[in-house]
Amino acid sequence: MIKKILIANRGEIALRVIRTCQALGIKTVAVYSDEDYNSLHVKKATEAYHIGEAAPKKSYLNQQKILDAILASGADAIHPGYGFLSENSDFAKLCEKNKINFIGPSAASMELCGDKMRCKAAMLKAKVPTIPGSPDLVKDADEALDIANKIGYPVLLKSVFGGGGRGIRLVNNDKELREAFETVTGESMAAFGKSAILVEKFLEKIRHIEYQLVRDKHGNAVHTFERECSIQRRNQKLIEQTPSPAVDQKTRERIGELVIKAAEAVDYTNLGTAEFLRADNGEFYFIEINARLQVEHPITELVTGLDLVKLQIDIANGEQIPFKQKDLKMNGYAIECRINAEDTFLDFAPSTGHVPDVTIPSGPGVRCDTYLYPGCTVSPFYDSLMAKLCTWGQTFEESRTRMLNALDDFYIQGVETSIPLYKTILKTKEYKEGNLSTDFLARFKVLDKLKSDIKKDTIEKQDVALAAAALYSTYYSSTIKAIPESSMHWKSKLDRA
Amino acid sequence: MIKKILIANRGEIALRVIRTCQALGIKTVAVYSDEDYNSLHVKKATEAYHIGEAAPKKSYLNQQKILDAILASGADAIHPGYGFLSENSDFAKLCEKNKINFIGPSAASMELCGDKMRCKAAMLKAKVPTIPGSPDLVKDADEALDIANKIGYPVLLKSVFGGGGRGIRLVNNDKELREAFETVTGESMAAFGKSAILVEKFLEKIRHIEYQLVRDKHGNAVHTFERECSIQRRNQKLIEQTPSPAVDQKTRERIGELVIKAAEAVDYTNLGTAEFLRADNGEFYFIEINARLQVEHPITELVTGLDLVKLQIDIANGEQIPFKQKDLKMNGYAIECRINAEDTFLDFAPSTGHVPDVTIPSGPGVRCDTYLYPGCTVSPFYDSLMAKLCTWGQTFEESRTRMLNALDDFYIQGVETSIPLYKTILKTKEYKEGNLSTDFLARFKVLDKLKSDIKKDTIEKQDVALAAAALYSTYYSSTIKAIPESSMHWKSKLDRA
Amino acid sequence: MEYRIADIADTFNAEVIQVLGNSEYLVKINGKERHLRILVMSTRGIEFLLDQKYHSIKYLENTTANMKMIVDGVQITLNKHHKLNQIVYKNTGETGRGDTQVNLRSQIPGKVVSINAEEGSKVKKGDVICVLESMKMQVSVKSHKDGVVRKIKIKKGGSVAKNDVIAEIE
Amino acid sequence: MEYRIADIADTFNAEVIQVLGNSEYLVKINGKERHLRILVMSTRGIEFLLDQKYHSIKYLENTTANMKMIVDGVQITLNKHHKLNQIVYKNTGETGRGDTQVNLRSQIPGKVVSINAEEGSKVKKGDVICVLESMKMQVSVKSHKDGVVRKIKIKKGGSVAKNDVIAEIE
Repeated sequence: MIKKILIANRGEIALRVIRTCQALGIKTVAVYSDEDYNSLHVKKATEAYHIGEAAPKKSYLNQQKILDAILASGADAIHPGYGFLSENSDFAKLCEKNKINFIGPSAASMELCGDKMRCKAAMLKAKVPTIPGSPDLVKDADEALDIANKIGYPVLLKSVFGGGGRGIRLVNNDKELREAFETVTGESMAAFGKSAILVEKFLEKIRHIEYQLVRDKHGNAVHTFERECSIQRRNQKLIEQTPSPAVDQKTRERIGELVIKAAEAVDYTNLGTAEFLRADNGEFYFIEINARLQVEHPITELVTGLDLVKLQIDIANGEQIPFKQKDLKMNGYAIECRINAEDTFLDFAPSTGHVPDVTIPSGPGVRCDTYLYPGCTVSPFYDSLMAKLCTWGQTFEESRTRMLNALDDFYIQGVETSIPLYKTILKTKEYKEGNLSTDFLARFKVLDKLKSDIKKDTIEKQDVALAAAALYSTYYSSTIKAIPESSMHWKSKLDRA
Repeated sequence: MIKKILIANRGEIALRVIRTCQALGIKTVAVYSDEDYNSLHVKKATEAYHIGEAAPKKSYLNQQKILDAILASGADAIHPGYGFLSENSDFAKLCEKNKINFIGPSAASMELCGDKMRCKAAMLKAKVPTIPGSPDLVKDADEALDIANKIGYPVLLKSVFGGGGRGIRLVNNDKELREAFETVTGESMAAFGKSAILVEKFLEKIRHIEYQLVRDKHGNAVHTFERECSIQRRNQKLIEQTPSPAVDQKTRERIGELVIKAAEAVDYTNLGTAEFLRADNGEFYFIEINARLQVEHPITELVTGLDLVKLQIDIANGEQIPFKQKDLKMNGYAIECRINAEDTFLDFAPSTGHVPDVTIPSGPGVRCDTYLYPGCTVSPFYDSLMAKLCTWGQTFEESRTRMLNALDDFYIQGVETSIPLYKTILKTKEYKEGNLSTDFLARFKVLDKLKSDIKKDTIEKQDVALAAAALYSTYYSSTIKAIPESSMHWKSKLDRA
Repeated sequence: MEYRIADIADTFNAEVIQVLGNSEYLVKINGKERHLRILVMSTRGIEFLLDQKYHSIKYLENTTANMKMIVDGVQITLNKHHKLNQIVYKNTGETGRGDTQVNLRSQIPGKVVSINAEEGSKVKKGDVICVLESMKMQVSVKSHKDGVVRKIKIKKGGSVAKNDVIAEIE
Repeated sequence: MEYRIADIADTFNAEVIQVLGNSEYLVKINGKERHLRILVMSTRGIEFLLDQKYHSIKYLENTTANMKMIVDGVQITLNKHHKLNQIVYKNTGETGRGDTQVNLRSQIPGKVVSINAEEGSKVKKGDVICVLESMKMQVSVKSHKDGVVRKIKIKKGGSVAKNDVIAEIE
C-alpha cells in the first residue's frame, strides 16, 4: 500500500495530485527548483525538497536529484504528473530498479508507446487502424506509387529528415507523385544531406479525439469515454470538451473497443490516453498513446464523477478496477480552457512575470485547477499553462455559457492571457454548432474576430475610461504625492471635496 | 419571458442568482444599503441601486424602496433570495399588484404556508402526518389527558404564550400531566398574564430531514430528494448533507409522495422545501414548508445536476417542469458546511469586521458560494453566513474527506469562524457513521472535543511558533523600523546576514 | 530566549544557532537542532520549511511581554516572561481571565439593547451586565468576576466596538 | 479636458461638472450628463457606478501625454494631446509602431539563442534580428522597420527582460 508519494512535478498538476492524496490520507513530498521556492505545491505538500536550479535540466529533469529526494523522504511511490519525466522510460526503469512504485505504465510499455514505428506496428497487428501509408521507408517512386494507389490520393510524401515545410509534398495523382518524389528527395538532400521517404494518407479538416483508457495489472481494461481536443494552436491543445459533438453512442462504443485493443497491444497498465485523428468522412485513425495523466483529465472527471488520480494510485497498488465498462455512463457536458500566459497577437509568445492580483472564478459547475495566487510569479522557465478552467453543464449550452461567465470572472493581473481568445472562440457560431477541426483558428479567422471583439470592447468602455480620467484629473492631478498608495475607502474624504 | 431580475437580497445568495442569470442572458439589478457599497453583488450585477441605510428595516426590508428600484430599473421580475422579504406575503402581494413577476409561490400560498395552524390543518386534511397532539387549544386537564392517552406518553404541555423554558413541561403519565397542567397554567399566568395550552407528542433524538419540492403553474410536481440538516446549534442548521444516511430508497419514495401531497394541499408553486422531523423510531412528521429557495440548495444541485435557480425562473415564466419524477436520480453524495462569522466558544456570538485576506478552497468536487474577497467586510448588520462550502463525492467518505481538505484550505483573516468546529464534527465517529440528531453537539460533547483538538493543534505547532519567534528576535528586534511593511521576498537580504 | 506558551505549562527555549547560507539556518528548539529554510519573510510574517515541512506564520502583535502569531491557521501566544501567572488563550474557549482585572470588555461589536446592572451594585461572576445586539442576535455580556460595579461605560441604544470597556468591576 | 483614445479616431471630452454629495457626481462625457457614484477610490484605481452600472478601473500609468488604465479588464490608453499621430494600442494586435522610433524592444523576457543581424547591416521591416527562448519556446524578434542596425544591445546566451532594448535601428 502506497503511504507517501513524491510528486516529480510543479504547478497545477502537483497541486492536483496533492489534493487527492490528502483526501486519501497519503503523505506527499514536493520537489522544487530555485524558481519555485514560493510556489503553492511547496506549501501544500507534507514535505518539500529543494532539487536544484531553475532550468528544468538542473532540477525537474534531473533524475538523480529526484531519486535522492525520494530516498531522503522515504517516499514509496512517485507520481510524475505530465511533461518533465512522465514519459521518460529510463526514469521509469530507474524507479523500478530502486523498488519505487512508479504511478504509470511499466518502463517496457512506456518505451513501446514512445517509439512511434514500433507502436504503429503493434497497432496494425492488433487491427487498430492507423493513418494509412507505407509501413516503412519506400525504396523508390514505383513503390510509393503502388502504396498511394492502395490508400488513395491525396497523399503526403515525407522525408523523415524533413521539417519546416521542406522535404514534404502533397500529391493528388500518379503524375504529381513521380514529379514530387524527385523534388522531395532533392530538397531533403539539399537541406539535410540525406533523404528517406514515407508515404502517408493526407487528411483534411481533421478532429483530434482521444479516449481516456484505464487498465489494471490484472488485465482488466475500460475506457472512460472520449474527449475532443480539436481547438489547437501550433499542435497544442487550447480547448477540450466531452462528449465530442462528432461522436454518437454507437461510434463511442466502437472506437472504445479499439481503445481496449490498443491498450492490450502494448500491455499498458494504469491510466493513459489513446489519441485518434478523425477524418471528415468519419474514419478514426490511431496516432499514439500518451503514457501519463493528461492535462485535460478533469473534464472526464466532471462527466464520470471519477477521481482519476485516485484510480491511478489504486491501480499502482495492484488493485482491480472497481467497476465494469457497463457501469460507466456520461453525465452531462464539460469543457476545459487552458489558461495560458501568452500573447495571442505576438504569435502566442510567452508572457511572464509577477502576478500581483488574481481572482479565480467559482460557482455552480465551475472547477479551476491552478497554481496562481495573488503575489505569485509566472516563470519563464516552465510551460505557459497557468490554470485549467473547467465547467460542467446538464447541456452543452449550459457548460458553454458557464464557461463564458467564468472567463469573464477570471482576472489575472500582470501577464497577457489566452482568456480573450477563448471568449471569442466560445461565441462563434461554428463552436456552438460543434463544427470543430484542428485548423479551427485559421479556418474561421478567429484572430480577426478577436481583434474586432477587442475593438468593440474598447468602444464600449470609452465613456467609462473618460469618466475615470476626469475624476483622476480632478482629485489627483495636483495632490498625487499626498495620498497614500493603498486601496482604502476614500468615500468620506471625497464627500468633503 | 423574464428579461431583467431585481434581486432583493445581498451576500452570497445575490451572487448565486446573478450567476444563473448571466448564464441565461438575463439582466440583473442589485440593491444595496450604505453598508454594502463595496459588496460583490453590487459589482457583479448589470445595474445597482442604492436603497438606504445599513439597518435592514431601512433598506432590504423596505418594500417601497425596493419597489422604487424595480420601477426605476425596469426589471420585470424579482428574486427574493432567502431571509429578508422572501417569505413576506404582503410583499408578494405588492409585487402581484404591480404586475412584477415574483419568483416564488403566490402570495396566497405563501400566506398559508406561513400560518402554522392553518398549514397544519391543510396537511391533516391531505393526510400528511404532522406531530401528533391537540388540533387546537385544550380547554382543561381532562381533555389534555384524553389526547395524551390517544397519542401516547411522553407528551409536552405547552402554553402558546410560553417561551424560554417557562410554560412548558414534559410529562410521562396521567399523574404528572394533571400536576403539570396546573404548573404550566400558573407559570404562564405569572410570566405572561395569560395561558392557553396545547398538547404535543414529545420526540427524542430527532433528525431534521427536508425535501426539495418543485411544482409548476400547471400543477406538475416533483421532489428532488431529501437533505438531512440535523447538525444544528440553537435551531440553526450548520451542516447539511444529501442523501440522508437515515433514508433508504423505499422511504425516499414514500416520503416523497407525501411531499407532493403537501405541495398540492397549499397549492404551492415554484421551488420550496417541505421540512420533516424524523423520530428515532423512523416516523416522519411534517413541520412546515419553507416558501423560498433554501440556503442549502447547492447540495441538491450537486447530486441532481440541476440548476435550481434556473428552474425557479423557468417556472416563474410559466413553463412546465421539463422532466418527470422517474427521470431524476441521485448521483453521489454532497455535504454543505455553513461558514459563519462567529465565535464557537462565546456561545456562537457574531464576529464581524474587516477581512484583509481570504483564500477560498477549490479543486475536484469543491464548490464554494461566498461573498468574501480580500479586503471585504463582514457586517454586524446582517446574518453571519459568509460562505457555503460544499463538496461532492462518489461515496460519502469521498465527500467527507474532500470537505475536511477544503476546510483546511479555507483561510479567513480577521474574524472568528465556525471552520474549526466543523473539522472536529466531521472527524467524529458518530458523524462518520451517520448517527445524527438535532442535539448532536450536546449529545456527543462536541465543544469539549473541539477544545481538545485546538489544544492538540497548539502543542503540535509549538516548535514552529518557537522557531518563528527565534527568527523574529534575531532579525527584527533591533531593526523593526528600518524594514518596509511589505511581504516581499527577503531571501537575498537574509543571506547576507 | 525563554518562552512560555499560553495554555501549556512548560517553559520553552528557542534560538538561531547557525546561518548555513542560502536562506538556510540551524535553530535549536528545546535542545533539539532543527533545519530551517526561509521561503518568504517580512515583519508581517514568515514562511519557512522546518525539517522539510512548510509553515506559514503571521505575526499579530509583539510586545515586551507577548508575541502573538497565527501558525498554520492556529493562533498561538508566546509569553516571553515566564513568571506572569494569568494568560488568556482565547481559542481554547478557556477564559481563565485574571480576577485582578477591572475592565469588563465586549468581545463583540454591537448595539446596547439593555443594561442590567447599576453602578455601585454587587455582582457575581456570570451575572448579566448588559445585552448587545449584533447580526440579528442578542448576546448577554456577563461579569468576569465577583465584585462591585464601579462604573458603567456604555449607554442604552449606543454602539460598542469589539474590546470596548463595558464596565469597571472591582 | 480633451482626450483621444488609442485606435479610435475621434476626440473626446470629459469633466466633472457637479458634486452631488454622498459620493455622487455629475460628469459630462462628450456633451452628455451622466450620474456617477464612487464606491472605492485611491491613486491606484477607482470603482464606481456610472448610471447605475458598476465599473472597476486600475490606473497603470499617467504621464503628461498618456493615461493608461484597465477598464473592466480592457486596457485603454487615453491620449491627452490629440495631435500625436502614432499610438500603440497593443491589445488589438495592430502594432502601428512609429517608424521614427529607433529602439527595437523585446516584448517578452527570455534567453538570447541567436543573433541574426550585424551592426551596420541593412534590414527590412520583419527581418529577424534575434531569437529568444522562453517557456521552452523559441520566439523571433523582428525589425519594426526598414533601416540600418546601428547597435546590437544583447549578447548570445544572455538574458533580456521585457522591454529591454534589443537593437537600435535607424
